[in-house]
Amino acid sequence: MSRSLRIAAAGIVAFGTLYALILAVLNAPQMQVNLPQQVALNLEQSGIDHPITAVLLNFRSYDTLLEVAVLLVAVVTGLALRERDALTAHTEQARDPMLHALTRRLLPLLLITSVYILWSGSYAPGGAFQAGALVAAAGVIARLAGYDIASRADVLLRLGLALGFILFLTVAVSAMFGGRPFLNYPEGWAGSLIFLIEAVLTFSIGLTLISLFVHAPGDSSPRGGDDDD
Amino acid sequence: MIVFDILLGIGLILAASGVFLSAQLFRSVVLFVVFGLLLAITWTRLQAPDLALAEAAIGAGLTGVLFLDTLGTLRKAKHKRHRKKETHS
Amino acid sequence: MTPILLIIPLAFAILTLLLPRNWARATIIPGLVLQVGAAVLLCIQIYHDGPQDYALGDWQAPLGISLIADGFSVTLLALTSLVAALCAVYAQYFLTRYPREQRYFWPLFWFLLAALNGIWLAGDLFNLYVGLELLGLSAVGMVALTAEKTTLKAALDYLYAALFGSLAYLAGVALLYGAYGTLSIVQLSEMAAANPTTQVALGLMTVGLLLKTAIFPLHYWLPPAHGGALAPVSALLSALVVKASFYILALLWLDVGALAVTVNAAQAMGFLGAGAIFWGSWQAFQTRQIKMLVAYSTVAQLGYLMLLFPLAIGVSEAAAHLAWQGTVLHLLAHAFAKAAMFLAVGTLVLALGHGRINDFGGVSQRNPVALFAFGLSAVSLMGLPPSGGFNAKWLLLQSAIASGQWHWFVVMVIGGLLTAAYVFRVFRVSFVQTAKHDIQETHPALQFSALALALMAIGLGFASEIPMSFMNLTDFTPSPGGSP
Amino acid sequence: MTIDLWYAIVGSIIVALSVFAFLTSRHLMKKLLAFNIMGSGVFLIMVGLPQHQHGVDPVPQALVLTGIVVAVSATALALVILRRYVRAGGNPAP
Amino acid sequence: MTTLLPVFVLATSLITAVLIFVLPERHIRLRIGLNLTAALLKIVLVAVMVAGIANQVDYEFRYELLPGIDLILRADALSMLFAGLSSVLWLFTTVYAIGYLEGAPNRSRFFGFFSLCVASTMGIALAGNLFTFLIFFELLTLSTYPLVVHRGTEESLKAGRTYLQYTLGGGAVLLVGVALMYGLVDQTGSMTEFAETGTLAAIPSEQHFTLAVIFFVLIAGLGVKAALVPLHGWLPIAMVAPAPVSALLHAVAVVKAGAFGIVRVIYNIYGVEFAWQLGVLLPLAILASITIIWGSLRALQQVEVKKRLAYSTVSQVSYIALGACLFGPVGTIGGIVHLLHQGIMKVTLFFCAGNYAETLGIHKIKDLDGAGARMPLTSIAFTLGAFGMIGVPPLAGFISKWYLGIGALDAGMSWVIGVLILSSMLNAGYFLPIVYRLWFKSRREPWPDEHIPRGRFETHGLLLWPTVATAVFSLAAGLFAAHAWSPLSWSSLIAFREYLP
Repeated sequence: MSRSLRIAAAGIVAFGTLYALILAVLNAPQMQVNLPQQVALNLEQSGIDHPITAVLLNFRSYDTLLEVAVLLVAVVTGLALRERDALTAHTEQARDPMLHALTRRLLPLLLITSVYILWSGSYAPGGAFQAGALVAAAGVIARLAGYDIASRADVLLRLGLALGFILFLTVAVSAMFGGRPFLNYPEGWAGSLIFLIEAVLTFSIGLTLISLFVHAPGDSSPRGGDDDD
Repeated sequence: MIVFDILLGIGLILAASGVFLSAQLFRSVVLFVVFGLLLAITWTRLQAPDLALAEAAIGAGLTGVLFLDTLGTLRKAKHKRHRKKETHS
Repeated sequence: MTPILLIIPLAFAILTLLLPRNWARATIIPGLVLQVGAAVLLCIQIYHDGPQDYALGDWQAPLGISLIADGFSVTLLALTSLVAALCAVYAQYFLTRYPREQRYFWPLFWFLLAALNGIWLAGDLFNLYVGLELLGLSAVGMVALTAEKTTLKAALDYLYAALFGSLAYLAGVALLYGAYGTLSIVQLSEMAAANPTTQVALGLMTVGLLLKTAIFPLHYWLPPAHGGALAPVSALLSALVVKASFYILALLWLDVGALAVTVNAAQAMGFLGAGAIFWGSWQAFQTRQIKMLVAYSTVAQLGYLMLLFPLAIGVSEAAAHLAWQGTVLHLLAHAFAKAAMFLAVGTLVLALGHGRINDFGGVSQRNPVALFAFGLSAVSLMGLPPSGGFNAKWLLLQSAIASGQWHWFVVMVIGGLLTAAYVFRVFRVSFVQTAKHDIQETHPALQFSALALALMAIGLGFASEIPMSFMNLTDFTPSPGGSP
Repeated sequence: MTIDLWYAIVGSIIVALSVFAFLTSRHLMKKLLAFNIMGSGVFLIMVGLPQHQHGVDPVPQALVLTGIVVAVSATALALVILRRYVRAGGNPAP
Repeated sequence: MTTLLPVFVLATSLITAVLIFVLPERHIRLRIGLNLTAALLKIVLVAVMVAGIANQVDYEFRYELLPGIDLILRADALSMLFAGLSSVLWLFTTVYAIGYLEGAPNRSRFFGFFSLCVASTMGIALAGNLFTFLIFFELLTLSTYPLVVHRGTEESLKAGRTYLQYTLGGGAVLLVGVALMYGLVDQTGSMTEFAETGTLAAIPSEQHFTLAVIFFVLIAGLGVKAALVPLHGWLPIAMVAPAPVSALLHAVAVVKAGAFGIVRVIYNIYGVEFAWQLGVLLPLAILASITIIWGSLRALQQVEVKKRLAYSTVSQVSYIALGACLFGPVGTIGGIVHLLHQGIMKVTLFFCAGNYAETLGIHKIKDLDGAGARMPLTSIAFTLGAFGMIGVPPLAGFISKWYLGIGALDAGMSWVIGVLILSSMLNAGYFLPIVYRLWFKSRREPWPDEHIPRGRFETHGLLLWPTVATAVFSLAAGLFAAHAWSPLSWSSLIAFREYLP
């Protein structure tokens, strides 16, 4: 297809999308279900004060479980596509002494912030994903500064990646042994269990994002660990 | 504050267009990060601080870094290909 | 009972990820047995007690997420576990030549299974989105495993199509939530009315899902991905993964949005299907590589699924019922037959060391079982009796007659002949006696797992009663007609 | 018009723009950027449209949070494959 | 027992097929034993059922395949005629094939598909409704393709492609016809069962046009296999197959399946009386007559033995269709009995052609000079078959033609007599020169390619005895036509039951 034809076709599609979306947005009928109200009514029972965390880790925790699985799938594929013989260009300790020095001060700060965000998630904005992202940011900066983490000890790495998911799944399944439905939390334990899950998830998510960054193929990637255990 | 919202919305649209229209990938990525930051502000306007936090950390921050890092790899690969071509010719 | 089918694959995904290689291998068979057993138990339970609603975490539907196990979904669950089990047996022997890929194949395999089971059971539109993403990413991961240049490109194209498709789907979900305030499928199917928002939402979701199902003309990504992946991966993708997005599509058109879809739109879907049948068959007829032939065959066969919409929307209840039954049978028969075909072809390619159809001479002496499996699955694909494919085609033809839609009748009859045209290319060459190359022996398990799947496709011709009796337990009966 | 509806419309425009960009750009990275921005547009609609009707709604916000994480996983995966593809000699802008 | 007997008949060859596929190539004796045991067992089972049918026992097996649509295997008088023919000829052809393929590669595959082919033929014979018939009809296509391309040469692959184009196309047309029948006429599935007098007469007259259209769609589908002109193109080309395949394909399985289907549709679906009223029989009779003449004319032009026989088949099979179109019991008897007579005679002729080719390397008619002296038994068999085809009394072919002629007069279609006479003259025109060459010309140059030297017999015993046996059968069918168990008596029984109100 010639380029101008392609642009014309894309333009038509885009205008169609725009028209349809605007039409749909402006003509949305009056909602018949008021979900936020139901969230508010059940908030107390969920064991979490912050409604979004309650939705994420209690009301719709199944979504979150699968979402963590999505992260795991991404990182498993990332690990599978590591290059094992590409010797790293990363031989020098830290290319930039400035960065190195900065990192030493920034890292603890980032980690502390992430812990705070994680903890605040139970009553205010924040939670595992944001905290995990901060952990990842810390990891990425450390990596750029030349600290080599998450590239050795493959078993441990994989365990770390999966730890959050394992804990989540275990808690979810253990409910069934007590005769309660999958993904239910025991009475009165919801808050603390959710916090525990979030804490471990933060670690795993952070590690996942770091691994995806560190093990990405390319010149800057370190030597991959062995696939063999 | 309605003016601010209109400006913010237009800013979002402009940033997005910038990402697409820019000829250089590097500039696209930078504009993408800018777009993410604007979006983070938008989320606070929509009373979604969680999303603002997540967008800033993940959407703009982490994704941006991933893109930048990849850009570096692509450049190196390109150089290498060019060099190969030169030695061959 | 219901969530067991999610827990098993998720747990085994973790096990195979963490355990040392030999241990991980040892867990496969027990996992498959558990999985098939659980699926069968659930089938029996549904058969006795009727459709079930499972509120996850004890939160009822609009607030929480519920799993819905009805006749259709348990049929698909059983199909998934059967096909996956045989593909896994095959993969165990096939992957001995790919030690590196094997390490990561198994976790991805189990995640893929979890995603499929999750989609069949989902009772929530957003949950379907997450399921689709899990499915798409694990499928892409499996395609990319061999890390060759061509497969990586195929994986990228596949990934982009999958991502774009699920975003379009998500946009539809956003609109539907904005219009009705709920994500529960049960609630939405009661509320959704024919208004612009619903129709735009359905349109967006349909485009996204058509892209993910690789319906002509959005099929461009499928042949390289399915044709380039490892044989067991191709089998899983063609047999099961594309069906997931079709399942959601059927759910949207015939259940959630039944009141908002129009007969014209349904006819348009049928034309896409007809295009898929003709174009896919033509490409399969042209290609030189056997795996590409099978992949294009998938493109063509998916077209038949699209005929559900014109045959079931805006027609009499009897005709719609026939169309439904025919489509479900076709889905099942195609899943068995196509998995068998990819596995058989994988074995042949392994034995010959190449996939050029014209150099297939002599293969019938050294790999008769694999060739026979290919033949049996081809019988079902062509819609020749006795096979599941024939029964499906028969029901669809009867539905077309009952609603007087002769154009679809013609399309189906011609489609069968086109299938024969490309399938017999392979047979033709396989009767040539002289082999141009060395032909290696292959492990019997490779040949026989393909044969088992092919026999299932044939056997479905005699056991169509079983899926049909389950279909009668499905919650959503076809609506007698959309708005004009 | 509430600001929620305004942002939903902005989201629609952004989605349309990204569709255009996704279809026209040849570079695989640019397509990926378009995917991310399109996601953001969808998220804006997802939060804006219901909040326009009944005020702050934690459910779509939670959904969007999930969506953001899924998007970043997908992006990371795409970049990994892309980088490996380029390393194998592939052209990122076919 | 009465329900399962039809299944057993089918299973004897189906299970044999599976076992042969599983059996490794090198177990030759075991395979031969298996083949012969199964063939004999099948004859015994069929004989039991024939006796039962004569005593009005019902053999029926039903299995619901789809809601409202059953797989029915049922034995009635007509099906036993076809089943009896197939099972007897299977035995002879198997023996012949064992001799013919001695030492050839891929025998396991050959005999596997051979058995499958017979199983499909049995299924066609025993099919109790149109749907079941369709299933086995398609199965027959699939199981014969590997036999046609068995040799794997470029020529046979090409022939296989042509064969498929015709038969799969025909199958698709038949599918359309059957689907229309079920969808438009018969939603309950009871009218498409093969009832003894047909059940469609009860359909209101506004649907009669539809019925006529469906009739011709069905005939078009069946006509490909029955080699009705202009759908006969595959048959001469398929001659590249090994001789036993040609014998079985042409004498029994494929063409007869088509002819048998036409008989079924006319007698057991529409009912001959109703079909006559619809006015669909006359066009079919004309088409059959054209085929008879055209096939004979083309046979005259052929120089290869097998090709000439193939066109002869095109011509002869249409006698069956012609007989089915003649309204009246005598014509029916003529058509039905020819189903059997032509089968025995044509299989004899093909065996002979195979013997000449295998023993002396003769493919062309001109090389047959003096073969009668070298291979007397084969040549006698050939002569008997040829005279039978021409219709020389008291051979089997004469009986068929006699009844067809009387039937034509009964039905008031006296022009058919002219067709019969013309065709007989043409038959004589292409068979007599061969007979003349065999016996009255002497040989000067050596045989083209003598594989099997003269030993105790003129050729390999496994090739000779089946030939002699079928020749004796075709003689006996004519000589003892009045006997209670002769094909003629059996056909009279069928016709009697058909015309009984």
